[in-house]
Amino acid sequence: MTLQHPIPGSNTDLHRLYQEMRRVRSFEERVGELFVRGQTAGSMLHLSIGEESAAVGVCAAMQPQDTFTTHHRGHGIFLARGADPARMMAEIGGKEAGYCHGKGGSMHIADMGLGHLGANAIVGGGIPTVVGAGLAARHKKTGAVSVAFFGDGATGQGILYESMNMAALWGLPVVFCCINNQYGMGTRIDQATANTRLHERAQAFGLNGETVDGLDVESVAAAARRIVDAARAGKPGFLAVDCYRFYGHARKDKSPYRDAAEEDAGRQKDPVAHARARLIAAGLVTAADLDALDAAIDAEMDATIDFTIAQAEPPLSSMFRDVYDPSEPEPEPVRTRLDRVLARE
Amino acid sequence: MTLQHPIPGSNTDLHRLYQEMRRVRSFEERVGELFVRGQTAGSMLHLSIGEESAAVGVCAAMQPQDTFTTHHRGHGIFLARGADPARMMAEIGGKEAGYCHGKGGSMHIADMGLGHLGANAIVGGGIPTVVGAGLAARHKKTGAVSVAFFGDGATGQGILYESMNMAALWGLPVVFCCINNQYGMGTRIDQATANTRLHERAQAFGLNGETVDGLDVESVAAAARRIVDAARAGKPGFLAVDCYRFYGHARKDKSPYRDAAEEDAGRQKDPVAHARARLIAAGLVTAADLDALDAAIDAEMDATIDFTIAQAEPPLSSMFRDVYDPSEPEPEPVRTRLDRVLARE
Amino acid sequence: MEMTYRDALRQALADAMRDDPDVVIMGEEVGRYGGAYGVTKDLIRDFGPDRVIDTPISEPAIVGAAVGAAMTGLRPVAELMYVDFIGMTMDQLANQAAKIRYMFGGQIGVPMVLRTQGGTGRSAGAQHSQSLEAYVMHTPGLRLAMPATVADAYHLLRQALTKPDPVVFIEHKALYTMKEDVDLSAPALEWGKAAVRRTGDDLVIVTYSRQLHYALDAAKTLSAQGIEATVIDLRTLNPLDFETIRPHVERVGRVMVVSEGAMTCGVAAELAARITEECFDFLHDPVIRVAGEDIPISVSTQLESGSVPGPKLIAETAGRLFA
Amino acid sequence: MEMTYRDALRQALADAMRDDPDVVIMGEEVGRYGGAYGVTKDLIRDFGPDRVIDTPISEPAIVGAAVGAAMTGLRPVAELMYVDFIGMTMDQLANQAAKIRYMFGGQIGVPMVLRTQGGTGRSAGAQHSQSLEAYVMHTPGLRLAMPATVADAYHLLRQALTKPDPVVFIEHKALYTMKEDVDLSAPALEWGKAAVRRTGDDLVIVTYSRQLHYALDAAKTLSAQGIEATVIDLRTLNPLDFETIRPHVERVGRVMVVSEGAMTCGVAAELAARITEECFDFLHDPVIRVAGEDIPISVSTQLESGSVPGPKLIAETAGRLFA
Ligand SMILES: Cc1ncc(C[n+]2csc(CCOP(=O)(O)OP(=O)(O)O)c2C)c(N)n1
Ligand SMILES: Cc1ncc(C[n+]2csc(CCOP(=O)(O)OP(=O)(O)O)c2C)c(N)n1
Ligand SMILES: [Mg+2]
Ligand SMILES: [Mg+2]
Repeated sequence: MTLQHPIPGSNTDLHRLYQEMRRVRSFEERVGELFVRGQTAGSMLHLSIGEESAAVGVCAAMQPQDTFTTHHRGHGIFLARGADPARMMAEIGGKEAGYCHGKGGSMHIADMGLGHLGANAIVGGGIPTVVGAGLAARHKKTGAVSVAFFGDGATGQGILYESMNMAALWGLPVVFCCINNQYGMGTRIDQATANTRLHERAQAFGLNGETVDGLDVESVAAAARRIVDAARAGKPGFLAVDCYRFYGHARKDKSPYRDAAEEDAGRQKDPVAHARARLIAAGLVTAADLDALDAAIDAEMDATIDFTIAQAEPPLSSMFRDVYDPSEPEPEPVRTRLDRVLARE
Repeated sequence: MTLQHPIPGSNTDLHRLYQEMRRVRSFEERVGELFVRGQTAGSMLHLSIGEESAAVGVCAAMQPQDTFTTHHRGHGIFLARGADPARMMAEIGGKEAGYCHGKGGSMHIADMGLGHLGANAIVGGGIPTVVGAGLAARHKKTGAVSVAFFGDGATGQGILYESMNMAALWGLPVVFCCINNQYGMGTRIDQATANTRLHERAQAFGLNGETVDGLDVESVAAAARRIVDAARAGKPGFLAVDCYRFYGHARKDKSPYRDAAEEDAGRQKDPVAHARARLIAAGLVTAADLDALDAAIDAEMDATIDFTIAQAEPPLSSMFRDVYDPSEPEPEPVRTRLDRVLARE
Repeated sequence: MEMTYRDALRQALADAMRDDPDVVIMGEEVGRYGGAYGVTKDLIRDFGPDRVIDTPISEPAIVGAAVGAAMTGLRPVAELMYVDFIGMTMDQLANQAAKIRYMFGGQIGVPMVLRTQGGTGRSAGAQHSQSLEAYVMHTPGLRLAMPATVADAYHLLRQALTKPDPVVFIEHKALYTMKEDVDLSAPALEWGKAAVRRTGDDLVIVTYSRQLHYALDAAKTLSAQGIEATVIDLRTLNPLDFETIRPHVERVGRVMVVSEGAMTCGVAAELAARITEECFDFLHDPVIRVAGEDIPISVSTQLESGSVPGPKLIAETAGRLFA
Repeated sequence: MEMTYRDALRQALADAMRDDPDVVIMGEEVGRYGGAYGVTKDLIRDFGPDRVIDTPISEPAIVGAAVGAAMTGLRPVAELMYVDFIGMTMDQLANQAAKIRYMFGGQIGVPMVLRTQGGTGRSAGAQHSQSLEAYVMHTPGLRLAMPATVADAYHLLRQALTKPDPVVFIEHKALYTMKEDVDLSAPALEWGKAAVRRTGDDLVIVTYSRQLHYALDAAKTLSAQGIEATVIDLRTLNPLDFETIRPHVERVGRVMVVSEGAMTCGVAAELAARITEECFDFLHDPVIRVAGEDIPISVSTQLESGSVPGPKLIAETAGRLFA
């Protein structure tokens, strides 16, 4: 498994983290555009703009053998893990060339090669998966940690607590990473729970639990390393990354339930801009260097759109494929059944 | 709604609490006997011997308008709430004269008159019920608190955390009462969770949370009063009562997974014996007084067995009744359908 | 008056809430957001947050809390944003709501409505496009309504909100924007009665929800070919109104059942089995099942629409019965 | 060798664990307790707590963890103590396990087995006596095996543990103590093939699980009356082996399907619909459905046994077909 970081030139950790975050931002802007042009498959598209430090910071703490699941807002995580943005974009476009041959789309993207056990359209649906992956990793001594990424909204789902309890009981190499963008659709976290210090719940079940401010990707990476390393050593953990969902829940949602002042303040918490400013302030790079990097990234991401538009939809014949293993017969199409029934000798 | 305490003579609080606990103990001994004689309906019978202080202590803190649900081990709670032991015994015997006309049995006993919203054979199944009852109580301004009783094993169920979160978020008059008898079937609580201080979970969700030692029923009643009163005022709570399951999980289980030393120590934690000793030590009653009380209780409970054995099973004709409201047609029996199909003109 | 299916649902909720102070709505995004599909828009403004309750994302407890509320005097309308999430709630729905009256010997009922929506049409993928009514229809104790028209969206929901037993109410996501001219004050069809939406002598099509419209479309195509179909809209699947179906089947002798749900062990199977056993001697042909493929739904729009019946498949299949 | 159904299941688990180090068992009380019905007795002693994993009472996460384990190289056998608890797990089962291969474009399968048990017979009440196989059969992507015999208890479980896709394996609680003389080393019937347990020319009875034994009992009674039945045991409901059923139906022309599950929208409906549409011209009578009542199950033993088919109902109903 190779982690792809196609744009060379990382010279410091923060520089690399910036670059990764900038790629996520650029990708998300473009996928939103593709959606507006009606070129994505699926009526739902959830952008992770504003949450780049969670994706990049936590993935930076993971090792190649590690596995993970994501929620419905998982593009950034997968990219940070090294996904090919063209194949991602093609999947989101519902094209045969996509990671899942166009069957999954944005909310069901996966790639076993990179340890991506799947995005999920069920809030909380991918959380217990990592408990199983943790059991397997221990059983097979792979040294892998398995990380479940999910939103603050998923803290409403009981299966999170069942999963944390099991992980703690069995000392599994598992991490629960809550990307707290303050909202589940139109519901602010304090409208969904009486105690917003989410990590306290993990502690009550016997896990390591921390909350980190997502403004600073280096802090996120450092916290993630503590949590991930401890999990690898047998003490599972929970990490909440506080951030802000810059735009609507899905591409079309204009967030009428938030006021402008709140949104302005929220968007101040921009991990990409913050990293950029810090890089320049530290004198490691110039604004011009970063502009050039940004332009290269944008060009790479622009190309994914052209690629996707040029790709074909999956053929109708693929419809019955992969319901079961290829060694098994495909389900009988309704039309075939009807042909037989209507034929009657 | 009248709470029945048919044996008169309570002269102190502890005396009354003793009497109630002693009734539960006596009932449970007899229902176990009925089971052994093959006179109960249902292959499962779960006795609450050893847990009497939880049932009696918490019910003592409840008011007449309050409602509650119980788990599968709920005889003691219902009795402590004032149930008629004869109708209970008849229900457990699967008889028409029982609380649910013999359809529910031990694990599905209920009585709207006493606010018993139902026992449950699904571990955790009755927990969210109290959230709804809490909403209704607030909406209708009944002043009622709704209490969910469940075992330590139910702390494995995610729906508990979903329910506690809602209760805390909405400030509902709701109490979660965990009767921690240390075991879920053959699994000791520390084999089911890494952190056995269960009340910490409730606190992490923003509820009041306490653990109390079930040895002393007065402490249980006092803790319950704090938790229940606060819930009535809008701050929901969680109370764990530590006790020990004296016998097997179900009547036939001999608990081979526990050693004799552990069981001996566990059974030292006898809330009935403890209350008895305290009453006598305080000089309020003599052993002879209590012996007389015990004998009266045992006679009352003996009578429930004779009553139950003499009762009829529900008639076969009741089978289709109460699937839907009586104003609606009953489901068509398979035999009636077959009659029509086989008739064919 | 012209009105959308969505607006009719909202109107039904609003009218029920005005008439019965015990009606409360609870679910994810039903309040401030106005519902993922806009059905509950502005109800929180009109009835306040105590009656239009935004919940955390906790489907099992939402249904469970509705059960408790229904047992203690409220008439809750719990909302599942997608019927695809019913899997998390089947314990509360099937083991609690459906069985409480029976297990407790008739002491108490659970007069709640579980509103949700299903079906394909928005390329929402395998976990947001299913038609899972068969799970509900198979569960004794649960009533099941699936409105196909704007008038039924209104009336069935109003009626559901007077029923003594739990009603699962499944809307179709592709119908929300459908407009029809309706007079909501006109007398409603009785709860539990199927509607004969078209009468013809050659074929009976029994269906419900969005497939009604596909069947009516197909009936037009068939009519042009000289084949006249009777089209029956079940409206409620529990109760199932067999008495409306029977005379048409006996009269016509050829039947097709159409359901968007997966074919195997689905609603179409029940309808086919029931019609066959009740009317065997009147059937010229086996009851023809047209239903969803036994596969998950893709996001790809062409795979999505290919995996459920449409007007073309219905018309072609019917046509072949007469070839 | 004489052996119980329970022991055959245990043997299958033990043999599979010996042959495949990736097989692990996880569930409530499967280890120290040995399983609520004793199926996993002593396996923890023989294979250790890392392979026989006692879990907290967390059905959704048990199934979810099994999914994750199956995706990452283990072959988990998750246990649900009662099929009645499947309602809590339907999301992980139907939205995850069943759809992962498809949604992810064939990248990965979920080779897990979900062992559970169902049915009546222990007056365990409404929440511990159900036959819920229809939920599973209706869900594309899930295989479904329901052994009726001791040999099948062994072989179907062994085979399930080699399958690439998720298998729901439903035992019958009333069969655990059933003893049969079996030679487990004899070649097994192929996975997915139905077994013709008896052949006769007058009636075909299609059934599975415990109802097989009731059907065979009834067949004896009928034989004494001069009616000879063919009895087919489906063994697996997905795949469904229609090719074994077809020639018998075509030969005999009279069919009864028997299922313990609730009749409406249940397995009997699917079987009746399928047989009718495939073999319509060969049927003298409609396919007769004998199935569970559409009601919850009572604890009262007489109400319990009255609510599901038994040998008497099967024999009487069949007899009337020939009256
Ligand atoms: C089980 C389930 N319930 C509800 C939904 C609808 N839904 C999709 S995303 C979402 C909000 C999730 O919020 P959060 O977990 O914070 O993730 P975010 O969207 O903020 O990234 C909801 C309610 C769903 N997809 N699955
Ligand atoms: C959802 C569910 N899972 C499993 C069971 C089987 N079961 C019945 S009681 C029990 C143990 C419960 O332990 P606890 O909650 O501590 O209650 P206790 O029996 O100790 O009173 C189990 C696993 C069940 N009835 N329901
Ligand atoms: Mg969020
Ligand atoms: Mg316990």
